[in-house]
Amino acid sequence: MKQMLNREPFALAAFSLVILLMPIWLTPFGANYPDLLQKFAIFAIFAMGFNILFGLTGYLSFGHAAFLGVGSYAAVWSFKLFTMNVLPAIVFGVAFAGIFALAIGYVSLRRSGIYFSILTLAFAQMSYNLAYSVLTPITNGETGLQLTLQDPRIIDNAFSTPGAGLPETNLFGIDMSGYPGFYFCAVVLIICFFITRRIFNSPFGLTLRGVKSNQNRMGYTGINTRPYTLAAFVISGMFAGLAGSLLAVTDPLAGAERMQWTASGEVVLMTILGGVGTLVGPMLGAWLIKYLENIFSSFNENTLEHFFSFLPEGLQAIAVDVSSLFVGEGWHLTLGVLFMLIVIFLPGGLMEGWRRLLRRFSGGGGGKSEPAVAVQPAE
Amino acid sequence: MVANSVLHVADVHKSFGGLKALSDVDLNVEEGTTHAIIGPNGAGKSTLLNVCVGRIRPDSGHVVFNGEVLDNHTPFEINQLGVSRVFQTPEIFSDLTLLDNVMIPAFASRDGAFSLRPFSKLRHEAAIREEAEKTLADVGLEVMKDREAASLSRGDKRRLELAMCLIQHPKLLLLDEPTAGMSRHDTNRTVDLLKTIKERGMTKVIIEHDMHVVFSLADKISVLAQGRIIASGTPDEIKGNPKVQEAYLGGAH
Amino acid sequence: MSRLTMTRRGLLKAGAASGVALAAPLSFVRGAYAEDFCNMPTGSSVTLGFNVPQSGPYADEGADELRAYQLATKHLNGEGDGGLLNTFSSKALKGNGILGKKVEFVTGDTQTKSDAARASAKRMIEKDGAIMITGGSSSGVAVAVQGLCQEMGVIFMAGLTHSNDTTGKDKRRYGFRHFFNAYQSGLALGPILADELGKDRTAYHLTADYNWGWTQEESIKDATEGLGWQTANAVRTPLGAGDFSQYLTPVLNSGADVLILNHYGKDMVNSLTQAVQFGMREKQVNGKDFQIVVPLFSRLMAQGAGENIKGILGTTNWNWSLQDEGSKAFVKSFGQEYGFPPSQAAQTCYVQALLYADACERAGTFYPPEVIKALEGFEFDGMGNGETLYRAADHQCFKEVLVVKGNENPQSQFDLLEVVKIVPREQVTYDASIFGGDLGPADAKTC
Amino acid sequence: MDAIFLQLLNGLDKGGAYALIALGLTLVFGTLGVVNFAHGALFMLGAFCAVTFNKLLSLEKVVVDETQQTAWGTPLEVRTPYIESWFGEFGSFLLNYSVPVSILIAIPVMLLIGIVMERGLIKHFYKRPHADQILVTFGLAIVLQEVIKHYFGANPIPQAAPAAVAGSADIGAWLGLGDGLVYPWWRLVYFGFSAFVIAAVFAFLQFTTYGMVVRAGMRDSETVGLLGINIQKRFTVVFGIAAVVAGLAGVMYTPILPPDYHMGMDFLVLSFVVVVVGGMGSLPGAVLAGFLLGILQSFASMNAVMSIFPGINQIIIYLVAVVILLTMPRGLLGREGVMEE
Repeated sequence: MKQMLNREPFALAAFSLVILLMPIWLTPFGANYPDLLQKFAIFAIFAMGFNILFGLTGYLSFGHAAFLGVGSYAAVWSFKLFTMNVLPAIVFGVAFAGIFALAIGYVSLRRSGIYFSILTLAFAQMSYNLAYSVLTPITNGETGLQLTLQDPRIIDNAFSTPGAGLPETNLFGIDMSGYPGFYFCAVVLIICFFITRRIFNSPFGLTLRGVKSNQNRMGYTGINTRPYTLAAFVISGMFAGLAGSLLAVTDPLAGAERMQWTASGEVVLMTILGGVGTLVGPMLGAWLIKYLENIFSSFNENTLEHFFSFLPEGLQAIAVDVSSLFVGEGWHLTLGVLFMLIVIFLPGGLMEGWRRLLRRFSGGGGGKSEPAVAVQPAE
Repeated sequence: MVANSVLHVADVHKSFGGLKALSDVDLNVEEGTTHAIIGPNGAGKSTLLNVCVGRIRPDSGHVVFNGEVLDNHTPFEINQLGVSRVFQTPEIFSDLTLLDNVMIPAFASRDGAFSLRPFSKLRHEAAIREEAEKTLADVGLEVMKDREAASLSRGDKRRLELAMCLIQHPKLLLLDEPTAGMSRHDTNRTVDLLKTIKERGMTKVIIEHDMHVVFSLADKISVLAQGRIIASGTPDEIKGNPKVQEAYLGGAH
Repeated sequence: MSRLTMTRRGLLKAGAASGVALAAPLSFVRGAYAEDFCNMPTGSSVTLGFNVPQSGPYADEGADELRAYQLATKHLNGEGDGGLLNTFSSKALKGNGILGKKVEFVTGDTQTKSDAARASAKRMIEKDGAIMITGGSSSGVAVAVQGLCQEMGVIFMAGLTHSNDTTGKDKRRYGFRHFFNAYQSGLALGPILADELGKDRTAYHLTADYNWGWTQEESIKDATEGLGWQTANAVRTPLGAGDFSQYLTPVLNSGADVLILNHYGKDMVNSLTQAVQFGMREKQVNGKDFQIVVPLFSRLMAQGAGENIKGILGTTNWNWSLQDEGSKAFVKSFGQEYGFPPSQAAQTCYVQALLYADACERAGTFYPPEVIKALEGFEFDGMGNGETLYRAADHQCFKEVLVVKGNENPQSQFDLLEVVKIVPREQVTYDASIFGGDLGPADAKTC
Repeated sequence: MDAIFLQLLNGLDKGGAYALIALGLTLVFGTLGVVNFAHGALFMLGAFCAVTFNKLLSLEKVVVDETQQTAWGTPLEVRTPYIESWFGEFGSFLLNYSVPVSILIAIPVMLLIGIVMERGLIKHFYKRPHADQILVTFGLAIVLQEVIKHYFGANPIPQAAPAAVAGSADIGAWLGLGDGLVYPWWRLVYFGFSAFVIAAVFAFLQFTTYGMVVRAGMRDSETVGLLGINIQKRFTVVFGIAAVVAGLAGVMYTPILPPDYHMGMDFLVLSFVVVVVGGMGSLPGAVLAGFLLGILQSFASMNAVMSIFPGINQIIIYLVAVVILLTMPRGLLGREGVMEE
């Protein structure tokens, strides 16, 4: 039975179904609107790519947001200079992020452990600080890089005259805002999932896991770890660039905050929260954090009063008072409490919780069995 | 230098701070032989192996493997030339399964120090998996192939490490106390295994305290004391050497 | 085996559902074309989106903005004492909601980050059906959200944003700013500086190293150099530097006798506190008393600098101590609701909400192009800033600007600023063309 | 010349703050092997010890005067601090010296917070992966931050230095360096204070068995067990000391930087950079790196430097970190094998 579930087409079909049906199954959670769905898909790509580096090789990059930012800037520049078609933008985003990752990775990977983390952090913070200030001609600083009516857009303008307003990003005529934008991101996410799964289940992926497990042994086993880790770094940097360019595709603006350390820290937290080294864990972590950020922050007292309206008046007031600490301006508190609860009770993240559930339902016999999509076959 | 020498350690010096770990060490390991290095604790045996695999650079002197001078080689390059090593404390991939532990070195031998094929499928590597299972069977661990390596006993970890080396079919296998911490039964099995390998013609250097193991395996023995080789010869020559008895055997046994 | 069958059955079900899922959003999109415009209110209520910083350094300012919006909602719906509705020169609002529809609101957290602010605004537009977005506490956020609102065809009534760009090079047809800007600060402050400090002064600028800081530095420099002042130096400081000592010590021996802090928020609190510690208020240079100027003052933020703001000159959009009827009514209404006086951010946000509602009433529709027309060139009074014009050319409000000074003898913890002069509107009016930019089209959009 | 001298003072002052924060972080890092993302929050809690003490001292007696009204229509409230009505002169003296006096309160409070944190939470994470430690301490930092925000708001809260040291010292006159060379008294006090605390921590570790535990623990935590010392207890105390040092840094920094709930996060990244540049597992390294980065940051902000390299002041810390980590594999004074995995 496990063999059956492990089959690639099955995993891929199940995953695609879950992703494409998000507008339906997220309805009861109040998360079925295009922007959040897009964010779910995009940050899942970001976290999944980050996990290729952190989950497989154990190298903890604390500056991955820099590649996200570079991807966004490159994509917006592609919209400004060439065309509103999203494909060139994505190609530019991924390529620039890849080059950037190659340069930073080449230098940073000369150190390991915390020294590596701080090197990546330093490069990302330098990028952020410069993008916010002296690089304003390229990045438009605090305001963020936006489209303007004066942009050259040479390819588009060669074929048609620009309209009065700002043009929209498109895929050969299909506007990339709203639901089409989500489905586009979702398809990209499914492709990324496929790629990630292949990497996880390849000798290359196994070698990376060897690096995480015992880097010393790798040397005496005849493996040059540096190009392997660099390859993982660049691949995950390109995932980040892809996520960044998708952010620009669904909403053509690129701000410097995307490169700040808090953004790098966020993807680290997403990955750990979901489950380091698992295939879908980082995606779940990304969804949880984005959900809290967008939905919990939107509750105000009116919403709460409405929510608790089934209670008698006195109780309702108490319930509203207590819960208002955790929503609206207090959504960060929920985030913090949740981080602690999960790491205390579910070491190994959300995926660990899933595994425990599964074990309980299969009567404890399942042992180490994992859900279909998360399997890293040990064959 | 002897004609059929696989490993030649030539005049190697190494000191740490003021302490001379190796001085004037000269050693020839001939093809197809098992060469044991014995000596009291702190004699510099492990340092000698570390020099051979590129973990430590000698202060002076050279290590020559199959005619190639290893002065500026990194450990992975030396391994790619055909040198594998079992460590005193097992160096394995503790959070991977036994099968994975053995497959990684197999890929390293087949694909070289680096190969970027992130999309090839592990599932399609039937030949390598088969060989890995066979090698695990050789060391008697095949029933546990899907277990995590961290869960093994110390003796089993050593055997796993041995399997990781064997699957690479090294030209030269360096063994640092391969039976330490094993039960008598396991020790005998390991000795038998090493004998089988010997029949295949693999050259080995072995550091060992257990004289039973040494004398049942070695073709040649070198005795290291205080960083110097004080005697070299066949097991019988060494047994009869008074200098050795004084420095080592006499004191220890 | 049972699990497998279950999975298979689930799969079939899910398969059927997926067809529905793929179709649903499309039909949703198609349905949208039936509407006239994005989020046209169809029921008995209309939803406004209040997008304010609830976390991060401006959270307190955001909380005050939210209070003001809630008060505005009450007054629009005819509850409470009516606040500024009673003094507002336009009498279109009747206290029965907007166009007879009850006003409801949704809230969101901008986190003072462009991305988060846009995500929050999108949520209100896409999910909650907000017909107007308002609020915010920084220019970066205002410009980012304004751009979004232009694309989505939803009107944006900016909160606190002081950069020239908001109604300059980044102006948008759908964006409106009631708050004043850096250029107006310069125009208002210049003559007062000349009066109070003399014409023979040398200024040293410390400027937050990003767009807003630069526009303010430029505006103030232009104004002061026009008076005959010298500029000794203008130094850029990183945002959130915390300790400014390394930028302050060079001021002491630069020959400058005025320090101009183009900082806002925490940067302003820190640099001012530290400048005073370096003895700059007691210092004598060129035979004159050394002076510190903070061109953009906010009472809420000034609390963080404590005693250090005493006697420091700056400008502000509004202060609760004003004695016109509108201000008095608003302070009373707000104070009775919450127990303390409102901040300038609260006043701007309250007024913005009312102005939008009033424009809808006057236009007789929520259709954005008509509402925009109603707001463009609108002249009004009685909102606490004297006679005010919403200029059509750049959607900037032109009204009185307050030059203030840190109060030497505060009567209460809220009594931090003392109004030095109310600079009349004519003096802070400028030509819209100097900042360029393009408003873009007013076409309604579906969403 | 004067300018350079003043920048050196600025650098020492900054360096003192950096070193103090990094010192506690590296103690926990090196000895207990815990990546503590809540360390910045401890710094912030220290600062809020001072705020709370000051608030308590300035609690006011409120008399409602019905005859007068405020502008917003409520009766005027006349407020007088209790402390002055009760203790008179001494009361105002205490209020004036609230920042330095709150050190006395911050020490036990921070020690208690540190011990509770270690016993209640951190202790269970010694053997867990660094990733888990990051998540749990980051979560804790957010919770602490939000609690402070709930009670004190998001705005900075000013804390005045005692009047006696509020002004500037005429350093030029002391040293015969000419006029105009002044420096705030409080900053000199802060520098002296940080030097004193650093010295005290080093002395404590030098002359007690804790020092042995720390030094051994930084090399190899297993050998400490062989020393036959109750390590659990010592670890708790080490964590407590780290919390106290961070807290004291926070208390004394309040007159320079009006504290707000977010100040810990603002310093968090910087303190990690300082610790790592100093080298993992080295206390002197952290102190050295703190001063080095502080001084370089000050010099990089000089107009002469910025005119040659625009924007250098934005990135100097990170640039120095990169250069040092690339030329010295383990930072300035780091030991082999600590946190290199």
